[in-house]
Amino acid sequence: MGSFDFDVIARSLGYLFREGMVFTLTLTALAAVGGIVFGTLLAMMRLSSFKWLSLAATGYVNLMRSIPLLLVIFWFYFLVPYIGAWLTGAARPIHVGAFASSVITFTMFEAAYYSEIMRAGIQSIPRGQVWAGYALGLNYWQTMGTVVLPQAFRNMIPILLTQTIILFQDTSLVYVLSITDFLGAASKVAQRDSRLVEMYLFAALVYFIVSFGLSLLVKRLQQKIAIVR
Amino acid sequence: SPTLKKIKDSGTVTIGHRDSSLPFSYYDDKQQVVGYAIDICMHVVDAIKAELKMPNLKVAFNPVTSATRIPLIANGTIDLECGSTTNNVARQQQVGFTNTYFVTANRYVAKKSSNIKSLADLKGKTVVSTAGTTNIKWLTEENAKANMGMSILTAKDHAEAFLMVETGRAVAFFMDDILLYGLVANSKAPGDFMVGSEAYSVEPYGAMMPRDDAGFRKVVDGATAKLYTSPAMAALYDKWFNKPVPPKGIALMVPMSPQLKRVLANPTSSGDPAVYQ
Amino acid sequence: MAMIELKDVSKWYGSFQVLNGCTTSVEKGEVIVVCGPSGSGKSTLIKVVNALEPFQKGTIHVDGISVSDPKTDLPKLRSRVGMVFQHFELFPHLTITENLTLGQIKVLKRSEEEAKTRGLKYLDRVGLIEQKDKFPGQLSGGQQQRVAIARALSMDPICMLFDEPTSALDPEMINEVLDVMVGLAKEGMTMMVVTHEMGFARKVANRVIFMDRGQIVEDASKDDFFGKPRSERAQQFLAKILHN
Amino acid sequence: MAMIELKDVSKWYGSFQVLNGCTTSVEKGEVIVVCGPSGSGKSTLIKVVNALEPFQKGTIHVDGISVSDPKTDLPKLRSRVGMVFQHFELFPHLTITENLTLGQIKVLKRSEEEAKTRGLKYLDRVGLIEQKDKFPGQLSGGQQQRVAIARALSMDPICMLFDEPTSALDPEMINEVLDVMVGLAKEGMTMMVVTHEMGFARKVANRVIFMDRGQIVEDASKDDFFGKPRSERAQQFLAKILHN
Amino acid sequence: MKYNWNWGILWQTSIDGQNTWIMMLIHGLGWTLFAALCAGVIALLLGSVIGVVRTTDHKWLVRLGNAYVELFRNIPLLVQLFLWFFVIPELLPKAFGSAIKQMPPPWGSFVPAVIGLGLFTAARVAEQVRAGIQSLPRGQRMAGTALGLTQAQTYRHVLLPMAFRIIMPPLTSETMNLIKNTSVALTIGLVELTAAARSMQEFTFQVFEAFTAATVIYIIVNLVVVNLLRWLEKSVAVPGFIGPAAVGGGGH
Ligand SMILES: Nc1ncnc2c1ncn2[C@@H]1O[C@H](COP(=O)(O)OP(=O)(O)OP(=O)(O)O)[C@@H](O)[C@H]1O
Ligand SMILES: Nc1ncnc2c1ncn2[C@@H]1O[C@H](COP(=O)(O)OP(=O)(O)OP(=O)(O)O)[C@@H](O)[C@H]1O
Ligand SMILES: [Mg+2]
Ligand SMILES: [Mg+2]
Repeated sequence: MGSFDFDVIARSLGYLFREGMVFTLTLTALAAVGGIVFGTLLAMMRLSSFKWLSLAATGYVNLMRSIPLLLVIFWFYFLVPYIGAWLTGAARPIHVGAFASSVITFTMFEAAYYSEIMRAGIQSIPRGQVWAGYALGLNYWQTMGTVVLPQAFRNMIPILLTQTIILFQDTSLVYVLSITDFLGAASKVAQRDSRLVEMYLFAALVYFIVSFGLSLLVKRLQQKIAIVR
Repeated sequence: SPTLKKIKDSGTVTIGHRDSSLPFSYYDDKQQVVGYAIDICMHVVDAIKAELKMPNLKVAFNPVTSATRIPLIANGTIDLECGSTTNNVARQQQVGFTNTYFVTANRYVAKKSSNIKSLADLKGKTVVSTAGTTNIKWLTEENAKANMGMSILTAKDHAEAFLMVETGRAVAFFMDDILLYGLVANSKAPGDFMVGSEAYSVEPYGAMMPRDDAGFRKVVDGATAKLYTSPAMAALYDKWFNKPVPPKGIALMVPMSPQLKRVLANPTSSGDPAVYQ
Repeated sequence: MAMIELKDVSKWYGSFQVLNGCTTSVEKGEVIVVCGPSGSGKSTLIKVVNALEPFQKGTIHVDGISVSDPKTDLPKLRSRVGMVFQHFELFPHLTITENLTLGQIKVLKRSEEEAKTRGLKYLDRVGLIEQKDKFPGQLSGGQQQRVAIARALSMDPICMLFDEPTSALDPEMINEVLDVMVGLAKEGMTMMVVTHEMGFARKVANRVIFMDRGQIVEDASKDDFFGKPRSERAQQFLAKILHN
Repeated sequence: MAMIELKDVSKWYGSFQVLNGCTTSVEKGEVIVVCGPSGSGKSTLIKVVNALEPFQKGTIHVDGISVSDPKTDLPKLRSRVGMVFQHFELFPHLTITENLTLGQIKVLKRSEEEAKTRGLKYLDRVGLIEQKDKFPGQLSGGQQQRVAIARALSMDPICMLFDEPTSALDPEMINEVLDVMVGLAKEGMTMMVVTHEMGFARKVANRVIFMDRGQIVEDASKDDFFGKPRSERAQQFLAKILHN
Repeated sequence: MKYNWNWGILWQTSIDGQNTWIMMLIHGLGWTLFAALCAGVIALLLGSVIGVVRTTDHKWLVRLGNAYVELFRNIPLLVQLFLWFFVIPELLPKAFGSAIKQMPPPWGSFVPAVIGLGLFTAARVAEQVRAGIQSLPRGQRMAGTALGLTQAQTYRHVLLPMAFRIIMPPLTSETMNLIKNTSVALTIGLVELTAAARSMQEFTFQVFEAFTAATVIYIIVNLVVVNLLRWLEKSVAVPGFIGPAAVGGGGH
């Protein structure tokens, strides 16, 4: 390899961050919020006493968890237009942009993982807390909303955030769709200019700094918000 | 024609493009989609505008990869794929191809220092090609047929395959020669590499479109045939193959081959290699 | 009309019978102590009264309303019955004041202000008014249990259920909780108390119920129970628990 | 020579002082009960004796051997001191027999057979020989604690340390454990016991140590302690814990 | 959809002229499983050591363990594999580096893939092992120590047997993740299941058949593996012991 040509990074810095990183971060944020909301619903379904609800949620979660993300991305990319058409009643597959498609894909995929975390979180709340809520006269939704979920969520914040860091790294796989996320941008420049090694080293560094920075933040937060027991 | 109707209803024609198939279809340094195939497709778009009498028809670009191009044509996301896709009979089971706009050949690139003069010198050596290409298919078959004993590596994309030669993991990289010229020209030391003189197979490139849509095919074939046989074609070829191209301003300096001259003069969308010999 | 009335209540977990034909009643103003060996079904008995657990046979009426009737508004019924748990079960993510007002606001639809006034009145009653802005985790066990009692009281319950309210406490703190409970009993609150604190039973109980293997084996006045328990099992139990 | 001797022992967790100049000694055959409010350092005191926690000041000698001397073979020393914990701490993945033999085989290098014979002897002594092939999770709390005592005994300890051995038990099971401990005391075992069971202290203790905020506030003979505790803190404590 | 379904393609001869496409996929599955197995062994051994080290009180060892975990879990696997394949051999002494590069296929991609996957997964296993040990009551370690066991003996006989039982469920999902993650190795040329499916679709253009077949195979493999591990979990379960519900970290 001999000489590295790091000039290629300087030349494409604007593109890498203004297009790539912005896309990656937006996708991560949207998919995390959507995934946690949908995941919490899935977790509640799994724990509900309606058998078919819990079976449906379990099936969904297990399916998502047994297919490689690469294949999931692929399937959603092609099927979302049809699902959209089916939902809206349109005659033709609706046109879904790459961005919308990846937000949907990651929301649906990560929801399976977030739901496992939220399920553990809900189950970690002592049964007595639920009883205490009911004993005060709260109904199911009130007990969930004011007693169980706030605690479950707070207990799980570190793990939810850790999962979000994984999501942040996973979004790099959208490059298979030739979408310009950070890694996609880096690999496009790298391929066009034949500077793969330099670009990948740089990408590794950037991912490490962002992920590690976030995980430090998680630790800080963990100490701050832990509920005194 | 369903495709024309769809374009008409949505007011948009969607073109699928590659992100780094230099000089056919790629992003320049301003992140605009450019290339030889793109220019040709823009002529097709003009023809569609005329056909539909929609001068304000919008053009949308949608990046594709080798894995996504077929399903995206099939589910109607893209109407026309303008890249470096080889036209062959097997692929025509799924999609249609327009008139061929380039004819390339399968060759290898190797380091000059490795002293490879012919295919025979590669006996027992490690070679590489890109996953899912017609080139690796030929290489696999040839290796078995001629009992060459080569170890064949599979790379994810052209740039990685070339990197394997650059770093000494493989001695030679088999690919469409036109892509090899581009890779060599863009490398850190273009002088270190040589492209073999022997050509092993012909690879006609054409734009992909939905299969069995005669109305649409008529418009597209008509537009390309008209362009290929017009004097503008020589200038278009020159622009991409003999003059400096973005992003780095390097000229490939590849004169038009006799086969291509013949094909452009008599446009064809055949998938039969014999037609191009 | 009895405040709490159980008739032939039976309950199964799967094939395991936890309650076996339990019949008893608690009159207004009565204090009943429930005791018995571990696993005998005491907690379950308390929970079915409050409809926190379903049961399969028999009837339970609280203030004349059937607990198992599908038409009964259970949240409303439960809001009228105060309940205190072994592990306090304060909501750790809410301050003491918020713990006291949550049920009043959400269930009784009181204004935040009114709920606060009432909650703090009871907090003062259990001697913890200075702790009102702390979180449960910042209080000792005995203090938490007193807050839990205040929380139940601030819903203006018609009766109170206690499930081993002192058994998770350090020995030093047991009395501060028992004192509050003795006070309540003396004021005439109807109470059903699962406890092993026989000192408490001696002091304020009207009747003692002894359970074994899901059955009410003994249901006697305090004096009868401590004087001459009829069943052998209850005698053994008392011997074990009172010795040393 | 005293069996256990503490001289001016102090210990800090960071800047928080848990033990503050503790001096006392336990003679061979003596039974010492340690009591005091929660957080006063009782468990810590027990743990430093067995070198389970380091300390920063003072000296501790067990059977004449310094605990803090870097040259001391701590595993060997610990193997000679039996220890019983509040939460039993049996090894849940091993059968009762394996729990009893693990230390003998790995530390004392006894043969499997010999270890088993001895272990089962002590298991019989605590009345649980039929349970030998069960796992800890299949026993009641009282049974588990008796196994824990048998495990400690089967190492032939020269003295035993107990850290609140009954406070995690159901009221019914407390006595089955205390009975075993009373038996040990009567046989002349040297014992240091953290407990709130004043009945036990009255029955077998030679001396009672009362701790508060890391200090040994009172170190008196049983009769002196129960008769007229000198410090006000100890009086309050006794009043709280003995009332009701 | 304008798509020409042709399931028969699975039974047609593939490019190598001998095997059918379905055999190619199964061949790919073989590499998937073999790579997952090798990487799994590395991950389990290394991850356990690092996880244990992080629960000791040797300060610098703990730091080293933490550094390892942070480094390997904060860079996308895709990028790590690339670095193992293209960059690391260049940084080694020349002779050694070229020896690695000259390895015949598929070993040339297999070895870096296994190393990369193994080290990446080791970081995640280390997290689980640490969490497992720390979820045990503190008294367990003390009880071992109080019996006179050395630190090593306490880990071997007291802490690890329980810790591993407790982390069986998260390790099961790590195993599933590992099997799926081998698909990322296609980027450095390992022709495992996903790569075989991609190659099939690129040669035949029967995209949906190829990916459906791969998806179904993955689901079956996961069902088998999960049930095997559940069975293992049950067969080592301690009677009467209800472990603390170990909270599974996420991950893929
Ligand atoms: N959710 C459940 N599923 C199955 N069995 C249960 C459940 N809850 C309780 N049990 C069983 O029902 C029996 C009675 O339980 P309960 O909690 O009412 O006993 P208790 O008298 O309160 O005992 P303790 O003094 O230990 O609190 C026990 O044997 C218990 O194991
Ligand atoms: N590892 C630790 N780090 C910091 N502080 C600790 C630690 N362990 C114990 N402490 C503190 O040291 C003090 C004494 O603890 P110790 O366990 O010895 O008390 P104790 O008298 O046994 O109390 P209890 O009756 O609650 O068991 C307490 O205030 C406790 O919070
Ligand atoms: Mg109970
Ligand atoms: Mg203690």
